[in-house]
Amino acid sequence: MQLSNLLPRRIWLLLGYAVAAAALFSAPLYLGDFRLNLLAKCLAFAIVALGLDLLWGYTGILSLGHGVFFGLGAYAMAMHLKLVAGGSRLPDFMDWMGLTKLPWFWEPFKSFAFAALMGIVIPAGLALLLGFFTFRNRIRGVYFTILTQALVIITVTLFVGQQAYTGGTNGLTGYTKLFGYGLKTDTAKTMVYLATVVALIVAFLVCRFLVKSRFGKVLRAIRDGENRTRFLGYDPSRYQMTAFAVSAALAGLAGMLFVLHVGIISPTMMAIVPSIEMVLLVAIGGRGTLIGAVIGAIIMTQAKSELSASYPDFWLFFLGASFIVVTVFMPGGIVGLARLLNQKLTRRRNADEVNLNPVVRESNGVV
Amino acid sequence: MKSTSILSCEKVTVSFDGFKAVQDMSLELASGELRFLIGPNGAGKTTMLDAICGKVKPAAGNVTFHGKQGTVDVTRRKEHEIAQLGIGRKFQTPSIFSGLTVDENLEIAMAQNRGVWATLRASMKKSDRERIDAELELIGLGDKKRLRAGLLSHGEKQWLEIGMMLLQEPEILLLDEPVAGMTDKETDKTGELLQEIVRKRTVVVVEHDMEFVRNFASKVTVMHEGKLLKEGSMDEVQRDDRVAEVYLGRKRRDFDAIGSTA
Amino acid sequence: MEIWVSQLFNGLSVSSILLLIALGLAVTFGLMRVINMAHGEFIMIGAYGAYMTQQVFKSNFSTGLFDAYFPVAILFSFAIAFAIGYLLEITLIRFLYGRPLDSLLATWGVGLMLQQLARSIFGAPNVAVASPSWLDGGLTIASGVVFPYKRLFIFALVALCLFAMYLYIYRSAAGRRMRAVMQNREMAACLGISTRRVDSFTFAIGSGIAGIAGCALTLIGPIGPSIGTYYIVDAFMVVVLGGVGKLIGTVVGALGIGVFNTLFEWGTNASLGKVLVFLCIVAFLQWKPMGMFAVRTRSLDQN
Amino acid sequence: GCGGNNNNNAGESSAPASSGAASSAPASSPAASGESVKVGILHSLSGTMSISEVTVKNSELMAIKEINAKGGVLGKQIEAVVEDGASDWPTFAEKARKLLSEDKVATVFGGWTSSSRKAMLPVFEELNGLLWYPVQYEGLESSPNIFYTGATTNQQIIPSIDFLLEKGKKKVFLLGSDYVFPRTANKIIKAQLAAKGGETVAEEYTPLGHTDYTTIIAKIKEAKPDVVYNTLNGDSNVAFFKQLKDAGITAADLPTVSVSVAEEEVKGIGAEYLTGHYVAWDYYQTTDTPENKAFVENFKKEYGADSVTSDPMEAGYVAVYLWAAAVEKAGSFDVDKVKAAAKGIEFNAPEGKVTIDGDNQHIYKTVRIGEVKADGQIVELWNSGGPVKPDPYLTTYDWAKGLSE
Amino acid sequence: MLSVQRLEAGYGESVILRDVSITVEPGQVVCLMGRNGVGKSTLVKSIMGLLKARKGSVSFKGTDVTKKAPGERAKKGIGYVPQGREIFSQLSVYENLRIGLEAHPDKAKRRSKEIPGEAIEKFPILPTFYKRRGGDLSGGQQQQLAFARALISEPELLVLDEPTEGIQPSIVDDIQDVIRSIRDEGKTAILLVEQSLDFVRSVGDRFYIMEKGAIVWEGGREDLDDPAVMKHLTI
Ligand SMILES: Nc1ncnc2c1ncn2[C@@H]1O[C@H](COP(=O)(O)OP(=O)(O)OP(=O)(O)O)[C@@H](O)[C@H]1O
Ligand SMILES: Nc1ncnc2c1ncn2[C@@H]1O[C@H](COP(=O)(O)OP(=O)(O)OP(=O)(O)O)[C@@H](O)[C@H]1O
Ligand SMILES: NC(N)=O
Ligand SMILES: [Mg+2]
Ligand SMILES: [Mg+2]
Repeated sequence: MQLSNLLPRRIWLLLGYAVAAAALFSAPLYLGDFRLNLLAKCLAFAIVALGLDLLWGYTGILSLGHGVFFGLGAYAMAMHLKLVAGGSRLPDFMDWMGLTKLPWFWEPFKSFAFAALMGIVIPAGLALLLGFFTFRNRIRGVYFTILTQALVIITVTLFVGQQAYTGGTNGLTGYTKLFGYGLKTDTAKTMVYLATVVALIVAFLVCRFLVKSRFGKVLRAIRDGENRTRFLGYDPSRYQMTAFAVSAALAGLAGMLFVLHVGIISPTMMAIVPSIEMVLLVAIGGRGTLIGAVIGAIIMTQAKSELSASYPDFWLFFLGASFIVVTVFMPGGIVGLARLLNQKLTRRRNADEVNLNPVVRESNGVV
Repeated sequence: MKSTSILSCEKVTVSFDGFKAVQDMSLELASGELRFLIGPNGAGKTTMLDAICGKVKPAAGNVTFHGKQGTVDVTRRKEHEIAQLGIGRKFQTPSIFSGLTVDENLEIAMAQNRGVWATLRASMKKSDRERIDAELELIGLGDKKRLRAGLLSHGEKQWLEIGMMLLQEPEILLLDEPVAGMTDKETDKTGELLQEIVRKRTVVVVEHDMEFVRNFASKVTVMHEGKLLKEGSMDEVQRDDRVAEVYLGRKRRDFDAIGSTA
Repeated sequence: MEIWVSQLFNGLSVSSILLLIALGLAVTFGLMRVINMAHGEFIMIGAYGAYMTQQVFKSNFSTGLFDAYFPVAILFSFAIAFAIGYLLEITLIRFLYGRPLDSLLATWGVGLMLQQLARSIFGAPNVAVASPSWLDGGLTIASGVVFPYKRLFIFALVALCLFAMYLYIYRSAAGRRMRAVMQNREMAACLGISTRRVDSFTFAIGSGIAGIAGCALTLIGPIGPSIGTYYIVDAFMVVVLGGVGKLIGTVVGALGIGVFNTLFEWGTNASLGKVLVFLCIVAFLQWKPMGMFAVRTRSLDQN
Repeated sequence: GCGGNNNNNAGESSAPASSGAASSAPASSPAASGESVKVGILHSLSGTMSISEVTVKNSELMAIKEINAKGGVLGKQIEAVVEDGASDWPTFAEKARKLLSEDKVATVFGGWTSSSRKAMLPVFEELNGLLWYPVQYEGLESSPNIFYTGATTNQQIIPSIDFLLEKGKKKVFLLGSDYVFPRTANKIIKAQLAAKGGETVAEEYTPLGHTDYTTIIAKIKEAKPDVVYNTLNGDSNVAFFKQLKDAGITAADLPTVSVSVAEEEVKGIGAEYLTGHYVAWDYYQTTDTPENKAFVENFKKEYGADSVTSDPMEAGYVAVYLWAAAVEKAGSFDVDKVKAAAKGIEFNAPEGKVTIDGDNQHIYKTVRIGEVKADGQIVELWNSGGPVKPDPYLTTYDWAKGLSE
Repeated sequence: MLSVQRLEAGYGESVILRDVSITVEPGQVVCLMGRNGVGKSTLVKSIMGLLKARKGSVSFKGTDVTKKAPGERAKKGIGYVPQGREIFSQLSVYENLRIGLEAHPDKAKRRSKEIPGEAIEKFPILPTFYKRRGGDLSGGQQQQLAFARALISEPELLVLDEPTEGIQPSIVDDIQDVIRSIRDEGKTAILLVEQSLDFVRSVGDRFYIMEKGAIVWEGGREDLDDPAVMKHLTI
């Protein structure tokens, strides 16, 4: 009975995924320049959201500093693009700041492969480093969250201050070519878009594998009771570091793609507000479900664009109100709502439903 | 009955901001022993278990474990290392992973390599599935295995935690009030289960249910105000005036004595 | 020598401001565990409250009376922030206890709306609040060392708020009820406490104190729709560094950040000073992972 | 309050999003369908920059309204499509792309920070759009797709330093927000001071949005400069000037020169904190021209009696008129034709006569040093006597060699 | 005193209690038994108002309290010792007890800084702990505190959910005495959830046994030897 119950559901789900993938792959055929660009941006954010969901939804670690990892990935790609655009000349902002020679750490970014690798390795490495100093010392919860905010402020301040090396507040912009092809041609844009779709699907599959594996179950166990897992013999800090690094790597990947679509990266993208907005994507979509993260990212990024275009003076009212409505009427985000409706319709009690409240207070008594 | 020592605690002292919850407490456990640890509320029983499994660090004293991996000074190890050495713990208030299903709770508790890499590649083998199913049967949660553990009743959580502990297959099981909230019959069943387990392992049980202690204990250690008060068979302990005074209550001793002869 | 005295004073002054902006958050976040991203906007409400009071005095009273506006403004700022906080709690926050992410999302939304509301009512540009003339000038300690009266006034105001909060939270029956509700809402209800009332009152108090902070900040800083965003991160830093849920922690956290910030800024520059302060926070938490005054519990995994 | 009327793009129907054409169609064939032509207005209406940019949006909308009242351009009514850049540079890029490729606007008026302009620039160059940028900036730029109607450095900063040196204020303390404009401006100032016998006593930057200036003020006291050259931006100015006064320092003791404080900012800080301090711009509300009288009057009528006008607002207003004039001259909305026609166009602006320099697409402007008065108005102390030719790369200054290589 | 009529309640989508009716007469000790997970605590929570009734009603002292909040029920005179202790871990033991006084009918007592002696003299250790935080106590000490906290408001109905869990035998005896003396005084009724047959036999007047969310057996003390009792309590 259980099987027959499960089977059609699986099939529906697979069908849904297939339709979604087809729609995404064929988007260049029916979307205009701006729309395609916007969608590509949404998809890049969806990748960050996936990583954040892995971290928050499944491991219970709230990072309000993912803008940094996103930005580091973006800067890695941007450095490459900037060097390619400049040809043999120094990037313009270095010129203004009086540099005469390309700084040594810029040199290797002339290679695309190196830049692409760094766009993932640097964020992941930084996450491992921060994770090492925090998780191992059992810094967690809000204390960890605050540290990620400190990370944001430190990074942004350094990027703004080191104008000669980073372009300061202006960031890096003005790219022209990739692999020798003009970035602004339609084919190039379509290719970059398709690359993003592929990246998103790969990221989704990776995350799915992670959360379905026993590793994923341990992550959720850590979320529910970090100390309890210790007494089962697990070392939570290693799991947390792994999740954090994977999540940061995904953010870096997203950043690289973002730069290709938007054509600029600046410290504003790493700052507090974008970092928080990245988390909100997950909340809107539904934490603890990967597809929720993707849906949340796409819907919210689109909604922001639409609302601000239609009501430039008042759109924040609508955006703010929609956050409130989501939390009050749709705990568990869009996906949570869908599940609730599904449950209401089928009157079925789903055993492995999302945990809406990872922090279920057991007891404040003695252990 | 000749057996080797598996755990020795020597003059363990645990203090919280100067308050000594456990003081100069020594405890020697023989391999394959079922030991009961009793004592008044606040005597330091839970704290003693905490010291053994690494939840608190003793201010003084040694805890040495003579397990499969040789002799180890437990106080120098981190919690997860101690658990990996083979010391398992059930806590006084049910401590399960409320967001995981009953099944998943058991799956991650099951004896296995606890590394990140290993869990990434782990798959549910047929033998694993059978073990878990058998355990589910034993703890009576078979039809709730797909339910989130946070939704279980108090007693069901206790059972689940016992199940997790058993699947973990530690060399020493530290059980803090395992039969609290169970019906009399369930208590008996648990006692029998424990006697089964000690054939292969060592068990320490903290319990206030004297009926249970009397039925299943061979050796009882009584703590009081952080110190050892008495150690011996249940009969010896029960006859001890100080134990009666601080713990059993006069009436209870008489009542129990009658109960045991009846 | 003089420079050290005045820098020490500046450090304490920065601390007092940090404390003022963090006090309200110590209630809504520290005690109630609502990740209150709208805290900055309650500060903004307080600031605009002062502006409105000033406008009323300007148009209705003689110049002689005008200086009296500030004490009125403090009360008004408190009242209006309190009222809006109360309203917010009964309409929204009450659904969010124990749901940290949702509280983050919803209060972020509230913050956006409040900012936009301010923009619609008062316009996007900054508005000016004239400080009362009795706060002009300063106490001259030595040549070149002046303690501005405004700063001294803020010290006094902070001390007063802190003392009142201490009495309320730790010494009054209402405060005891409040702490009980915050720790275990269900059980508190079962013991006869009207948790709804306590909840909304507590959130309103936290908001009201943010309002006072906003009013005080008009003395030294800008008043515009997005001023809340400048203070929110610092406020969270202070509360967390001190140890969530401990009033004393908030005090010491503010002192630490304020004094070190001033010190570093003097030695280097404003940007680097900030970076150094945050690096210190990172380092400090290595040593005390739960803040300066951690709330210890025996329970295995506290919420 | 400010009750700005927000003429939004009401006729969305005309925005084509047909599949084939959309991605490839360059914006050089803008939608001038039927009776109206669309133009984009892209400023930060939310976020920290909105305190400055909203008023520029307002003055641009007013110019559009005035032109429409007079019959529009080429007989077509101008329809403004307002977008919010949200104080976020990538959003500016995104919105610029939307305006050009989706709304197909004929031109865009927008931006405030240099960062936002730099973010939009590649988009305008890629899609061959037209941007009118209305704020003073640090120079060193000249994009074929941008017209700069604010001052470049030789129309604001350099003359103001000359003014100070002439007044004998040689020891200068440089204080700025930590971003590109102040840093570049200060680089120029340092070179100029070094060349002309002045002295930079210290250089300090604070993060954008910084609100505590006690330590900086202590440093100023220590450094004992003759003047503080202030390139702080936005809200930081409020905190700085309030705290400066609290520290017992008045304009008489130590004057400051600000280049990002205009009438609107004076209003937000409170005139009593600024009385006697200097500012450098190309326009003040008090500038005495007939055009300005009408401008100020209309603005107050439109946005309330207690609203004020300022240099960037005027530059935005002027931008709209210059574009309209260029379109009329070209007889077309085509970007390339408009650009070609714009060369040399003159306009009697509120600030006096301005002329578009065809080479760098900046405009000739009259430089004015002013002093803030107790009523919040700024009174001119000095002017350049006539419009100054824009020189964004400072090619005419010997001491600036090597600055802009 | 307390009358639960045809109650249906549950969590989320699932219905736990089906058609449950029980009554507690003044001065009576009513015991509720049943295996783990049958719904005893769920019933108790519904009586306290922590769970909404889907159907049926709860009335106390003749008034319908089905829609009343837990706080109001407490003020009407229901004292509660929950399963799992639920003491306020960051409050001192003294403060925990003061919170217990909140529902006391006598205003003077509510305000008084003194903790009434009668209520806690059965737990002699508690006064020595006044300054310590509730959360630092041992499990059994916390359980005693939870018990005292409920007694202190002199409720007319005491709802006890496995109140002796983790308490040392001598004090369990004392609690037995307390319950008996309360019964003898006849002022307070008690609804007791307990697993130990010995314990309930020695204090109870009326007995209910639950299974799968329904009452399956009820009777007086003399009926306890009924073999059905054993059947319902074993697996
Ligand atoms: N973290 C702590 N801080 C302060 N005191 C503590 C702490 N942990 C334990 N104690 C005290 O140490 C003593 C021993 O506590 P413990 O929990 O070990 O007792 P126990 O023997 O398990 O009692 P019970 O039978 O009631 O569970 C108690 O008085 C308790 O209050
Ligand atoms: N919060 C909850 N959400 C959903 N189901 C729950 C919840 N709490 C308990 N249940 C379910 O309700 C049923 C009855 O639980 P309850 O706690 O009332 O049992 P109980 O009779 O008190 O058992 P015990 O003796 O173990 O305390 C159990 O099957 C449990 O799984
Ligand atoms: N161009 C400016 N002021 O950033
Ligand atoms: Mg114990
Ligand atoms: Mg129960």
